[in-house]
Amino acid sequence: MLGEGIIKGMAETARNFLGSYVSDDRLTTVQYPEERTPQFENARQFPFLVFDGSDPLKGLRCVACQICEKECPPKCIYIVKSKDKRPDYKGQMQLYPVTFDIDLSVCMSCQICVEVCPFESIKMDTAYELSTSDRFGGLLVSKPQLAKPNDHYRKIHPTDAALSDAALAAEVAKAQAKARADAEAKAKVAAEAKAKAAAPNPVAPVVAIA
Amino acid sequence: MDWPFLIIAGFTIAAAAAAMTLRNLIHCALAVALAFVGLAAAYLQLNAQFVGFAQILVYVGAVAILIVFAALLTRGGEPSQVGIFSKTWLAGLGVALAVLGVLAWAIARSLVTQDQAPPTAEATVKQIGNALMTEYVLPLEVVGLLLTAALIGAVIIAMRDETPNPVVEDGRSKPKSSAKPTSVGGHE
Amino acid sequence: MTGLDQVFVTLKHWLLGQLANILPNGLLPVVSVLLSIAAIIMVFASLFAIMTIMERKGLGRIQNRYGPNRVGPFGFLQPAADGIKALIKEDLVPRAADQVVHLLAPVMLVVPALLVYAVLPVGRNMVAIDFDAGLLFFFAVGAASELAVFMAGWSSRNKYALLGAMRAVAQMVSYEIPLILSTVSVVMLTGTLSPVKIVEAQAGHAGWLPDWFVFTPWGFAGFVLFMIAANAEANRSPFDLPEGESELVAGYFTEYSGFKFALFFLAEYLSLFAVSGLGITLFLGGWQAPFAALDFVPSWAWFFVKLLGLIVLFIWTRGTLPRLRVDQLMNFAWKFMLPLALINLLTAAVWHYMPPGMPRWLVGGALVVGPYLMLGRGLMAGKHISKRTYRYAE
Amino acid sequence: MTPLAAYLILSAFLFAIGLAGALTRRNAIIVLMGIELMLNAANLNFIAFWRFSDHPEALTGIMFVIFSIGVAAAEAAVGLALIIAIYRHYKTTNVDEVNSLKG
Repeated sequence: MLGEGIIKGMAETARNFLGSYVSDDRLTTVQYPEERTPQFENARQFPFLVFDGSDPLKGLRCVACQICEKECPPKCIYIVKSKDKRPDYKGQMQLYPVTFDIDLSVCMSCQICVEVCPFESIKMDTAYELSTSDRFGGLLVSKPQLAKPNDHYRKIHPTDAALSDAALAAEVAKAQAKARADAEAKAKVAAEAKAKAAAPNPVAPVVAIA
Repeated sequence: MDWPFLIIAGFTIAAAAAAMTLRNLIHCALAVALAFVGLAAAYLQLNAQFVGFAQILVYVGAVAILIVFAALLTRGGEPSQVGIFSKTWLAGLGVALAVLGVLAWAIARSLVTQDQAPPTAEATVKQIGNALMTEYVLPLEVVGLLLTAALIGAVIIAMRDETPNPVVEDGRSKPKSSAKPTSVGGHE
Repeated sequence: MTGLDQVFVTLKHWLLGQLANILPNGLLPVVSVLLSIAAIIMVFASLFAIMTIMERKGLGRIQNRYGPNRVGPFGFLQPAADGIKALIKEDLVPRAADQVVHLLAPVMLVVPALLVYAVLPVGRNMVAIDFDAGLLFFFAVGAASELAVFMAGWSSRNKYALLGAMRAVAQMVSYEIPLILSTVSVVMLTGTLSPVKIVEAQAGHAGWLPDWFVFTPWGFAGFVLFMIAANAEANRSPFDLPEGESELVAGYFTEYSGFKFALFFLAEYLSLFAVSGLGITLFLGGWQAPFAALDFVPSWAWFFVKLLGLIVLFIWTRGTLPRLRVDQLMNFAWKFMLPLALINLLTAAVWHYMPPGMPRWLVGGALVVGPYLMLGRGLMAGKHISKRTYRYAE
Repeated sequence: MTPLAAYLILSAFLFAIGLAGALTRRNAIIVLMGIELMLNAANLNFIAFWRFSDHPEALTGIMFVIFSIGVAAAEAAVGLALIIAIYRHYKTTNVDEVNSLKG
């Protein structure tokens, strides 16, 4: 019959209305500033830059490769490369960002910058109270504000941080192994060069390249 | 003449003039609605409550809405590219001024206008209802029939033809006389 | 009893008496009118504030939320905070908008919404103007708001606004017919268009029920039709297509901000109160007490108690029913409400000419329930309503 | 008190404005609006004459205006429907261009 469903629905909402006063379990919302729901580990809000060591500006992992700047869908990242180079965690000489700005009002929390970063240097933060009273300057987050220690990353995303640390350690190990191999090869070349000086051998350059 | 009448008259004439001279069709429609409101106020001043309210209900609530709908359906909301006045506007204005002159002359010369002391006339809803149901019952029925016929006729005229019209070279669509729905009948 | 009942009337007379000593005689009628206007605006604007907080809290509880509870005790100062926020907000007008019409539209919407209160009797001897054609005035002025809605939507130069305005106008025009037709039965039986006289016609108590029109078969059907049409006229859920947030952002007032936006809300709620007040006047006995024993409660209190009851009903339906589709809306108006309203006229006539007694009730009831079942069957035909299954969920 | 002549002059002005609009404007909808204004001017005359007549209880003027409003509503509905049909056919509402009897 027409109208039957309406009456059923009205009864249901009336039950909800009265029930919400009787049992607090029904109320699904929390009283936000005092009470917060726990965050999930994979929660993401806004990117930050990871640094190693104690000095945020020297220990930045970012090498200003600008991949994230190019991949960012809303184009909210702005990077200026440095002129000089400095050693990174592997000891390799790399550029570093002189300026690294992210526009908070444009960022859409998509995490693509994190996915494309080859250096594990940009990660998503879980802080969500990002409002400021200055709508122009305050929403442009610059390098000093973005730089956060690796420990912070370990704290907010323990699983990801472990993976990331492992990957970095593996790379450092690889780099060291390579360095050692290079050193050995260099030593070998030197030795062979010495040997060559003694007795010329046409095969030697090929070996050296390999 | 007292000041409420002067205000109402000035308002009505200004709105009517705006309705006839503005460029944008929607502005014209809104101005003409204002003119109808002004006329309703004049009716109220003449103690004709029922007619005044009926005027607002019919003209502002229905006719003005109909006009703006028609304006939007005919893309009248966009400003016109050509001039808004027709080529023979001078002749039209002349005719209108002549009519105004004749009317004003007639009013100024007539004896009726000497009547300065109007009686306190009142038309209550009850009187109007009684009159409508007794003396004027035939016109009432006829108006009812007319409105029904107009409703159906308007729907049929404005209804889209079911068969798509072939488009001729000049960009205008040309209906096939044989494809016309027979329901239009009556004019044949 | 009469003292409390007429306290506002006496107060106004006393004020006018005091002012008569200061002001020239010619100004007194103007002052009297201004006093009534001020009272109406103050009372109903504060009722607007109360309803917004009631609605937000009620809807919250219906959805198992708290609702606003921060500003003031239990959040009851939230309307004040909202009002201040609307006042100090930046007023943005789109560059392409038609500036004059855009500015006039909210004003044109609020003015008729306030004007209709002139003929509502909110208590014994408490009506601003007792027009002979009061009901006609109410509907005529109410119809003027359609043009204001169109102005708002068209002048914004926004597709959502225009779509919302067209929907709103089409909906208001369609539902005005059942709205007016359902009142015509009352007009037929009372023989007057004056709301004051209609309330007076419902005085008295026949048996244990008061002589309100809602306690007759035709009156009940008329009341239900009237309330549904009123809901649609006020653009409230489930008839909120003109401003459906999920489809049209905010409908015809999408491009309004700040105080103009607040004016749209004010107009919407004011017209809701007005049309509820009219429903009370027509069917619920106006300011009459339900039982003779309760006559000691002042008449205006009865009016506002009934008004609050209807407001709760509106909030409840808003919290319950989902939005209709456009075709459902139009089908409901033209294929269900309109025939029922027309049959209801016949029912009222039959009721009027039959002698009081059981047969009258039987015939009247049959004339209401029969068409309802028949038309309802037609409306439900071809629809298999069952428990909804979600194929891809889980 | 306003004399009858004042209402008649107001009505004459409205009639002339409506006539001027109907004769000079290109848009068919505005022509229709001009015609409506002329009808309303006539209605004002009826009401004014009723108000100033010696037998206002006869209600003739009021009745005439009530029927006139009804007829005008019908006229507006049919007229606007015609304009929409013409617009569909000619893709214009300019009365200067709609000048052939044959479609």
